[in-house]
Amino acid sequence: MKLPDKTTTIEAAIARIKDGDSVMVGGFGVPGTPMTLIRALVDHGARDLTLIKNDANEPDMGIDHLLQSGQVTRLITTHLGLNAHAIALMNAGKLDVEFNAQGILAERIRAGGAGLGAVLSDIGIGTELAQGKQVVDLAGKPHLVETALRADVALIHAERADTFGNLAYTGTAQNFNPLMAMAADCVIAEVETLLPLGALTAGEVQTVGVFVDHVAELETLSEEYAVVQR
Amino acid sequence: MKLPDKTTTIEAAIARIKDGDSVMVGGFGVPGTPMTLIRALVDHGARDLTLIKNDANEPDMGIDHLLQSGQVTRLITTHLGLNAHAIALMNAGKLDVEFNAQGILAERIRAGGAGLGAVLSDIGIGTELAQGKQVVDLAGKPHLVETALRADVALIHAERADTFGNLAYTGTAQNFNPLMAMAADCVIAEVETLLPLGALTAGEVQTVGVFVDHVAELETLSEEYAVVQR
Amino acid sequence: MSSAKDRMIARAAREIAPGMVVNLGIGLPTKVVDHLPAGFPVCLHTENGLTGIGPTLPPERADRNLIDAGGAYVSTVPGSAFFDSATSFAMVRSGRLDLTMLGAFEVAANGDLANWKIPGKFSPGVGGGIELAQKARRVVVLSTHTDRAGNPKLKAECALPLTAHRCVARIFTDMAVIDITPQGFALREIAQGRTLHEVAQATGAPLILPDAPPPTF
Amino acid sequence: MSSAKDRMIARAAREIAPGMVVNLGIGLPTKVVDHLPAGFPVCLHTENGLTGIGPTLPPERADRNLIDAGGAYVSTVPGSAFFDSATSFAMVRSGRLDLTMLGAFEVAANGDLANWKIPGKFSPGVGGGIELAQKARRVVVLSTHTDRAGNPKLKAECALPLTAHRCVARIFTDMAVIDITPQGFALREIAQGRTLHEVAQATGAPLILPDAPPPTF
Repeated sequence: MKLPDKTTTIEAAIARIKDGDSVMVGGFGVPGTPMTLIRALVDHGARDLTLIKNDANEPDMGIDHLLQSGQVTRLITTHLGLNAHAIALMNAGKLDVEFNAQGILAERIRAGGAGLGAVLSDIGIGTELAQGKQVVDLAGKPHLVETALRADVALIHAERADTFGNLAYTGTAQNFNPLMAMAADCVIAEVETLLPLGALTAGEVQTVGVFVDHVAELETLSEEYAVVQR
Repeated sequence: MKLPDKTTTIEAAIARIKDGDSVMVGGFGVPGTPMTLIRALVDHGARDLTLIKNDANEPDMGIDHLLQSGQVTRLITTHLGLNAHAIALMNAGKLDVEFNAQGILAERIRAGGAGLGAVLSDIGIGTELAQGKQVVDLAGKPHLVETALRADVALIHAERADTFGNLAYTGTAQNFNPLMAMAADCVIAEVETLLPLGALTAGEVQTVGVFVDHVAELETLSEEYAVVQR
Repeated sequence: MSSAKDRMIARAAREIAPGMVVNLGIGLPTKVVDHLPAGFPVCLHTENGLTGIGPTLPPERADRNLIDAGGAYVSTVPGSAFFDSATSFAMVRSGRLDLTMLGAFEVAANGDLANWKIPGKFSPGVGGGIELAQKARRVVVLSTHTDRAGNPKLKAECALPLTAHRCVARIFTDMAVIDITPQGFALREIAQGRTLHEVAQATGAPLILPDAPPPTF
Repeated sequence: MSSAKDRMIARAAREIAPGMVVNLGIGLPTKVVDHLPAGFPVCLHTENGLTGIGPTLPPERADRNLIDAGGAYVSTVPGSAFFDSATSFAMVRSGRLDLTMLGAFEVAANGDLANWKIPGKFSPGVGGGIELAQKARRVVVLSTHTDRAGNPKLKAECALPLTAHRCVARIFTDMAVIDITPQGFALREIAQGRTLHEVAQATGAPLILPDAPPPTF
């Protein structure tokens, strides 16, 4: 037996995305944001997208390109504080934004990836974020039903991968990537280094290849991946 | 700043367990079962324990010692198939056994470790395992409320650790260990090799030391850890 | 000539398509792996935390920390990965398992499966069985056609506690390959040396027979 | 003499006891770390996936993959660990965070905190704030005593959307250290050069004053 090969190119992978798709995008700030897949999605041009991402990056970086190109209708996120452009679009009614508590967004995505229907949590009870949510009593205490989130596509950035799609991350670039890599029907990973089977040891794997559909090695790392000069 | 030191001895750690405690025990078969902590708990003698463990090991191995010594009142588990002694105790009414679907037990423990109240799942709907469980409708489909599980104490086996309690596992010895290591008020890890701070790299850590209260290095690995001769 | 059981296992191995992620249940199903061609592109999953299962090893070459869910000492292949039990069943429940092969006490004509409990006689717990049966994209059963007493395992309805409802797609037995269809059991292939009448007699519910003589295995 | 703000931060640093796991919010709280003694036994957590935060690095020495939740380029210490966002908030929600220090727009006399939204003016999203405020074992606030217009930030009730109810235990300002008690705000320490009257005037709810002159910082 031999593990199947899932390698492809950035363009071939992104070509699978359709108008109206929901797309999860890894990253928290620059680390872990799949900058090259995002650029390819801009070039691809699919519209009416729902993005699910922790933050909106900064102006002229990461998913801000998709916001600027008008491809995004809806954004499910936790914080837009570093992207005034995203906030302006939201305030102008041109971008529908759903805010989640950060750890709850993580759990909703993980629940989707784990084939669960929802998690029950007391986070945000009595705040704006509880509005409209189903409430379930557990041992007399109210809990919010935080429904599982899945997407049509997940765009993932990893440091290393093998040809089966086993992934390993570095530093704080994990963030939402391992969770989103479980939670989409089509999981696409861009990777800095693609290794032959066996070069990533069984103990090093952080996202199991079973969850990953397509792996594409990056030819270069653009300036967007670099340390931000502020 | 320096990360706090949590090293102790097996006996000092086990001395914290009291009569009536709930105790999670890692392991699936031999791999990952904290054989030495279990033996110390037999010597310690705490009674009326609720154990939470995937399986009951095999006769004269692992938690079977605690069953034989009469210290266990209740066992929350998934499968006893390899331990006829455990099944006999259950059938004789001397051991209260609660069976869970394996992945649901894993999620219930993880939910406890993640500070969630429950997960909603459709696993086991229409089977015996659904009996007595609260049902919640999600988009018209019934889901079972699988409540979070926490314990007073978790007994963990890891291959390597540092003095802060960061843990790394090997092979199929992870199983329930990383989950239980999140889900108890007092988490005790026995480790094959204790390393100084920094010897386990930040990327190698599989259970973050923040979850772990006490780490004890094993002086020897008893025969119970060895390959089972059948 | 090989036994009907061996040929059943070899036939079941052909159910595995290139690129699949597959979980083989304890017992007969684990033997299926011996019938896959060398270099066949497949990923074998075991629920205790390993993808990419390599050959089973004798005790003297075994790694004490590397077993499958049945307790057999297994090995890795290039590209194997280790993970915890939550991640393992996340794969199963979220639909990443293309196929599982399970044993059975009873299979009903509507695909209901009972394979974990015989009240009063055998109740070791369900382990990972419910999730595999309920959530793998395709569930097939490997089983002798009848129990040791000669009673049919394929029945109109299951009498034993269910593992999962309407989950089984196909059954490989030592007598036949049988599909679950909206109309009930349908014979697709027959073991060498068996007659259609024999198979129908050993089946505890109506068996739809093909118009033409079925392929043999 | 150092500024009252600097002394507030230095005073807040003494709130950190040996062995604690601590999350320092964006802004003033992150500066607390500079006032911890070398070798002090503490574990700093940042919600984007790092325990064991080391010194902040200038761009030329920064690792592009190593930031804190505020986007500052940080470093590791021996024993640091990296993890994903679900694990990070599992720590927070399950009570493994001994202390968090947060900024505030408003704090109410019952401990209610508002620090994420000013309707119509500022609504970038709550990020990890709700979970930190609701679930850290101890929540303290670091804030100027009044806003830029001189209005009190400590109030009888919060007017802004809440981050969490009854979560704040203590407030460090440039004027005083104030505890939330069942009876409301209670002054514990006062900044050098300030009078009790000044602090009470700048506080938007009754302030319980000590019988004896309070310690200064």
